Amino acid sequence: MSGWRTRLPAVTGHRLFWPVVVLVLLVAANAIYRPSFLTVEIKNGHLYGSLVDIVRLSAPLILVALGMTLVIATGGIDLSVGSVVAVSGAVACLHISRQPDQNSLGGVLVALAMAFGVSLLLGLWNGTLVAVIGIQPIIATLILMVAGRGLAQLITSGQIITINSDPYRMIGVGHVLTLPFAIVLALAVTLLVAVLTRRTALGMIVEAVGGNAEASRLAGIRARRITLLAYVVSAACAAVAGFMMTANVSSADGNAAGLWVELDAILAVVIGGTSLAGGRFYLGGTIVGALLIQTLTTSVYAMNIDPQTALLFKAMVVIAVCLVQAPAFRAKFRRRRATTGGPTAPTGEQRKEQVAA
Amino acid sequence: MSDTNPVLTMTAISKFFPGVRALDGVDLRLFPGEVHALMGENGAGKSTLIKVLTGVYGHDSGSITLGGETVSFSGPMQATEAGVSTVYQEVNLCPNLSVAENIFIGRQPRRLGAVRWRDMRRRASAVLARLNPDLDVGELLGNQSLAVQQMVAIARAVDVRARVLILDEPTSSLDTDEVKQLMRIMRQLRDEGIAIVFVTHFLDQVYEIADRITVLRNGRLVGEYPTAELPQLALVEKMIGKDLDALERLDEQAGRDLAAVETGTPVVEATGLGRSGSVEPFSLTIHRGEVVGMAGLLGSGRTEAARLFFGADRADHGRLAVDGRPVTIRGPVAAIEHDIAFCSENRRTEGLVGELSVRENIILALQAARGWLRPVPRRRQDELVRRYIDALSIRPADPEMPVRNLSGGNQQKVVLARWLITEPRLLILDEPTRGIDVGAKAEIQRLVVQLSDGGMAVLFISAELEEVLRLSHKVAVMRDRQLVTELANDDDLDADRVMRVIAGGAEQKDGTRQ
Amino acid sequence: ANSDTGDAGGAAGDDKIVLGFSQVGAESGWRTANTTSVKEAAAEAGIELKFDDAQQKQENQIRAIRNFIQQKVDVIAFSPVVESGWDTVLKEAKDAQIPVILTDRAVDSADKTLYKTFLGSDFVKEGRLSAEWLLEETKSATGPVNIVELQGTTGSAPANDRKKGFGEAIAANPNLKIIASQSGDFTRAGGKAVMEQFLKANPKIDVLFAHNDDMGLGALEAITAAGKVPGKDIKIITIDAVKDGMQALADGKFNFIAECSPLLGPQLMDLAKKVHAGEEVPARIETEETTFTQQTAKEALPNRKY
Amino acid sequence: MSTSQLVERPDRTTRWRLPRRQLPVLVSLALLLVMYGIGVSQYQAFSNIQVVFNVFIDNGFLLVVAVGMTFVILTGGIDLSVGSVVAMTAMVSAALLRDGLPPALVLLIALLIGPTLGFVMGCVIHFFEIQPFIVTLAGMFFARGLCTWISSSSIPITDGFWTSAAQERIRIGENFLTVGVLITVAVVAVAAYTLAYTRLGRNVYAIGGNPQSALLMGLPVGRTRIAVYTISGLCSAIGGILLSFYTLSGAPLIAVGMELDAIAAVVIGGTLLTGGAGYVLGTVLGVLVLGVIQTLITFDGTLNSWWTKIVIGGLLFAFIVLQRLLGFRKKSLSTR
Ligand SMILES: Nc1ncnc2c1ncn2[C@@H]1O[C@H](COP(=O)(O)OP(=O)(O)OP(=O)(O)O)[C@@H](O)[C@H]1O
Ligand SMILES: Nc1ncnc2c1ncn2[C@@H]1O[C@H](COP(=O)(O)OP(=O)(O)OP(=O)(O)O)[C@@H](O)[C@H]1O
Ligand SMILES: [Mg+2]
Ligand SMILES: [Mg+2]
Repeated sequence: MSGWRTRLPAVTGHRLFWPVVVLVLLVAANAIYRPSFLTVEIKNGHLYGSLVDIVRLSAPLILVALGMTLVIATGGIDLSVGSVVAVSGAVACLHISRQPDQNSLGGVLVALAMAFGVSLLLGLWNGTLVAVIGIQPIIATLILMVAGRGLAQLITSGQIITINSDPYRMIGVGHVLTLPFAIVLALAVTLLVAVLTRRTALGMIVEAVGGNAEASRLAGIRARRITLLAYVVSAACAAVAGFMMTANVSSADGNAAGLWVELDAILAVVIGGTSLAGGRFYLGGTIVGALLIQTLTTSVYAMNIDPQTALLFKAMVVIAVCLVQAPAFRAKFRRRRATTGGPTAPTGEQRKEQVAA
Repeated sequence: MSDTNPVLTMTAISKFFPGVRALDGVDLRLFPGEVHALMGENGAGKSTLIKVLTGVYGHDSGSITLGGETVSFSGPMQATEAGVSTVYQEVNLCPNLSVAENIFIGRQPRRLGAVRWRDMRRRASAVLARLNPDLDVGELLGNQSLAVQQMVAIARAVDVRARVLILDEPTSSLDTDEVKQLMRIMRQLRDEGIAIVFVTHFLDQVYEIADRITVLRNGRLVGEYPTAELPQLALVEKMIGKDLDALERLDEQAGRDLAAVETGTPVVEATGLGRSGSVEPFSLTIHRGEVVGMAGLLGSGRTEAARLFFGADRADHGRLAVDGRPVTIRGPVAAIEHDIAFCSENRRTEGLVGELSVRENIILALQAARGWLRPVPRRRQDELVRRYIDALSIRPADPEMPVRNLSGGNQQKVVLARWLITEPRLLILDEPTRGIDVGAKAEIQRLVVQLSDGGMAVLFISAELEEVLRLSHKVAVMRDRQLVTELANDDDLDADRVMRVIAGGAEQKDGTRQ
Repeated sequence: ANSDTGDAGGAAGDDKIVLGFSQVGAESGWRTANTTSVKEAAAEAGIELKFDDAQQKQENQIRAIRNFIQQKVDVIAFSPVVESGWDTVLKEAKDAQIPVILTDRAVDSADKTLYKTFLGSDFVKEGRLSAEWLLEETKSATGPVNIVELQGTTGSAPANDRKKGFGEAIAANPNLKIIASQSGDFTRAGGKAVMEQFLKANPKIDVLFAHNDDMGLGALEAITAAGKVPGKDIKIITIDAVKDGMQALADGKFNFIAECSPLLGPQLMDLAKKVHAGEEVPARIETEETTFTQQTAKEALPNRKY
Repeated sequence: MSTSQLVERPDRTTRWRLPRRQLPVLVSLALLLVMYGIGVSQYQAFSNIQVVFNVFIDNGFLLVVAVGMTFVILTGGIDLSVGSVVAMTAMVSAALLRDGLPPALVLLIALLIGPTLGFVMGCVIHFFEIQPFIVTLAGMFFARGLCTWISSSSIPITDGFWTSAAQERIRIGENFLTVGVLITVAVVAVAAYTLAYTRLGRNVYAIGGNPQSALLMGLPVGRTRIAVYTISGLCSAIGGILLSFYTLSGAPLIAVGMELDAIAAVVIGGTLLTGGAGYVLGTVLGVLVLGVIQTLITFDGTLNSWWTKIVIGGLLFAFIVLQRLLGFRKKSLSTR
């Protein structure tokens, strides 16, 4: 009983409590609209259902947002991820489409390696502009956001390259052990990033750089190198997302692939509790954020919301998530509740103190 | 004095931060026309009390009356409007604005709603002239030294002519002359009937100017005393809650034996080291177990010289040898590889990562040196951190507390701890005792002695000459960004002589060693 | 030839005709084919082409037209991003005596003298043709026929018009009902994601009407993944007839495509020469277009150019 | 225990210093002139004054929006909603005019919606301490959603006042300007004055320099912060009106991505994204740079779609790197 009392605020006070609540509410709304929304069945030996779709479709967004989290943690931002998605997909598909046998695993692997390499170069480019030349991240990556899409279209000659390669399709729509491969891949990358940052000191070092770059430099951290690395990782994640997105439809569309994904990714990161000012980052939060955004998009389709008002719906949910998540909002809410009885919790002032610190 | 009504009373103020009871039933009375010193160790709650007063923080219980009316400010803006003018501990100004604007922002002279820039600059010059005569008020504040910034903050607060003026450690970066000017102005304001709250760790200054003293300890009120009735020793005992043997013992240690340490190859040897536009080429050797003090005026280039040793700025002249072997130090990473550590004077911008915890801040340099692939094992982290939290008595002793929530002095200790755990061979300390209470200051001084006895070489920079003289084996004197001389700290070296050298007296030639 | 020296409305034949062409962008394969067609035709016809890409922004397009006027090109042609808002700049062109030809999309100016002619497809008609085929197919159907619709980008002219044409035409048969309609943004990924949810929400879908081939192709994957047979269980009607779409039609996965041909180049060059020479041209010229069924697609496929 | 600190302070006038503050703006100006020069030397028609006028005519609304954005960025914030608010304003005007409301009333309503939305966003940002990026992103969705909700196709404007404002040409010799340009110039002038000569303007800089300090200095941080988002909303609304003059219609998909153009213009003009440093004049230059790049590409007339993008990216890159190398030799003071 007393355990309950003490644990409850710990749960509701958790950073991810409200995003998760909104996520659950969204799913519940869908379920009420159409009960079969929750059904998950095995069809042809694969998991099949709307929930599975949501997770599968959010896989690329999760990837992009993971990279974005690291970039944002260093105090930067990466607007070019959408273009990198397009370029990596275009390179891979172009190479595959030129193979005599598109189903050859070797050819696909070469294509993936090539596309991955190109993306790393793009990441390196961003990183160099930001960390070495010292251009403000938003502008530095805006350059590639514009030019990169041109590059993608140059690669595809403005056409949609359609391929017919089973190994490549696997990345987007394949299954392992009944699970969609995209989910498995996203999970693997997430684990990799989590291990790389949290099992080593990388995470703390990134947070230090984002929190105070000069102090980190004077503490012996190669701050520039870390910043550069973040952009490279971001591009790498975007590259894999690019494979997924193009494999999902077995075609590379230089114009549409990954369009506006940067906004969604940033949104996911921020919903997850990472501040755009840099510093502390939360990978788990980012994933919840990405799931939330994809659920939102899928809800529009699933509840057949009129496309004319879909954006209004999205705006409402985003505002709701942010409001309910904001400590200041909750503090106001709580204070009102506190005056009508119940013990006063001396929290909620945290934000104000940070301002004064 | 006490027959008039207090202009300000704070009664039974309590303030809780998550996990910390910063204030617990504290009272403060302030009468018009007095200077009231607020004293206490680092983390005693002085700054918090002030922030509660001006509405930066809300308080959990207690009440505040100003001029007889109960008030509760929602923020500094209201407090200012009600006549409470404040200089906060960490200089809080806008580095991107000019000096003049920093003084006048929010109350610029205007005509028809338009800011009159020329008028503002003229008046700013006039205000500043009382504190510091030669300063271009059109300059960006960010280009100015901490001392200048502190003076600007004071000028801003003083110019308002409020009913209550609060100065939270205004003198930590000022030199004697500037302190004198400030004291003069404080007296003048006091005579005009303004009530002044004065926080400082310099006891002399308290006894020079304060009429009454309120002492806090651990967030609790110890008492309120007229200055005349509280001898200095008693004050310190009230502040730290124990007697002062430790401090006394250190005093005896003045003057240290240079000959004893100056043997073998120096740990670090700079030959003609310099950086154009910042420090003239200079030569300096530091041996194992030696403490080299650096004296000089504010802005004389001590910090900049120290930064060259560490590669914080890159030297463009001269050579540096470690253990007799020439090395190139391109940046802090290289310096750390050669076991050099640097504690910056500016803890907020160059020292701490405010968001990270005390633990993370302490292990940061060690971790950086090991590379990110080899994290310091958690158990070892905890052990190291615990050891130094105890050794430096960092309060609160919670390693997971974000470092930005620590009081100023405790933050300084965290930076120090960061470098101590890397076990450097040369430790550069730039103003390590700034903003630190008496007890902690003595701890740090003792630590320096202890470390050097253990074989560490130390470059010690401080604005307090006594401190420099007490700790160093030799004193390097800087003037106008030149190292003018080195003085062996023997029996006939005293503060007066050093000051004459600094002032450019005749000592310069014959005083040089050898 | 130097465009700067050619004077406005000058006699034809003394120099190469300079044509300023402002394209919407390169947002689809269709658009790229259109661009290629214009470029090739210009080279063939000996017309100097000043090409500008507006990146889907009307602002850019207006700017481009202004700059064409500054450069004193002989003829201006453009595919307007949106229908409205062209009067001001077209007046400027008119004042500078530069004839204007619209391609692909119309403008809604009340003043029809601002441009010489409009060359392009009729989106409403495309929607209607699609519906007419469906009406024919479902003539004998007794029960209700459930249709789902994949719209183009919300607010875009092709999406609005195709929806309108289709919707109006199917009203003829009360059995035909659009049970869900959602925007798939003209992309394959969009089409697939929307179709996945359509399939889960509606157990019985008989017909899919997609505003372009790409969305149809995306939806195809979703249908297959749901274990249904495209073209049989669910009939698919699309618009455009790009190569991949035609292939799907020939393979029996699609059932009907209303063509929307991007190959406007030769016709455009023809017109440019005519208006430059001062000849009268009809105010509306429709692109030569057709429709395809599975059968005709098989025949046409080998010689499709795009 | 005594503290005898040191007397006297050395003469600091010898220190080497540069007028760093205006330098980025000057460098931008120089580079802009160079770019213009290249245009003139390459294309004969480029030297017409009308080309310069056209840059203003064609970018007026962007300039007004970017000026509003300058306020926001100077406080260290960001406003992603501007493009959508521009579209929404144009859309609402067109819809109301179509419904037969008198133009003056329409103008009033249209000019109120933007600032109101800005005000609300500012309040949310300030009182609930939510990051501006998110709040204004939601605002962006909201305003855009409203556009498509009003009408999914474009609405032409036929009102007499609007058409005359749109098509009125103010002759200057051979060349002409539009009413929109005059409004733009007025907005720029008012904004520059506000930032330089009013307390509000100076508070904007202070907050950008260090919000905590500004708070402790007793400045009205909240009020100012709300004000800048309101101002940005107002500028977007004016931009929307200008755009409706420019296109004589309201279209739901217009001005997509304009926020990025506006941010780019502000930053190219030398304003720090972290806030606290920058000028309206810089923003003007930034918009002109973008305009001249576009004009150069149109004049060239040989680039296809993707090369257009690549060349825009390349020119941006060249400009920013040059500006960076010439403008800030030292890392400019960071105020994080
Ligand atoms: N924002 C905050 N959150 C949590 N704890 C805080 C915060 N601010 C201060 N504290 C804690 O409150 C206590 C009092 O701090 P305060 O800054 O008032 O000390 P101080 O007397 O001014 O010390 P110093 O002389 O070092 O400046 C300290 O233990 C500090 O860690
Ligand atoms: N003439 C000057 N004009 C502007 N700023 C100056 C000038 N002289 C010094 N400063 C500033 O003062 C700072 C401190 O000076 P410096 O590091 O040379 O001296 P210091 O002896 O360490 O003084 P302090 O005790 O203030 O740290 C420098 O970093 C520099 O920014
Ligand atoms: Mg304090
Ligand atoms: Mg110093």
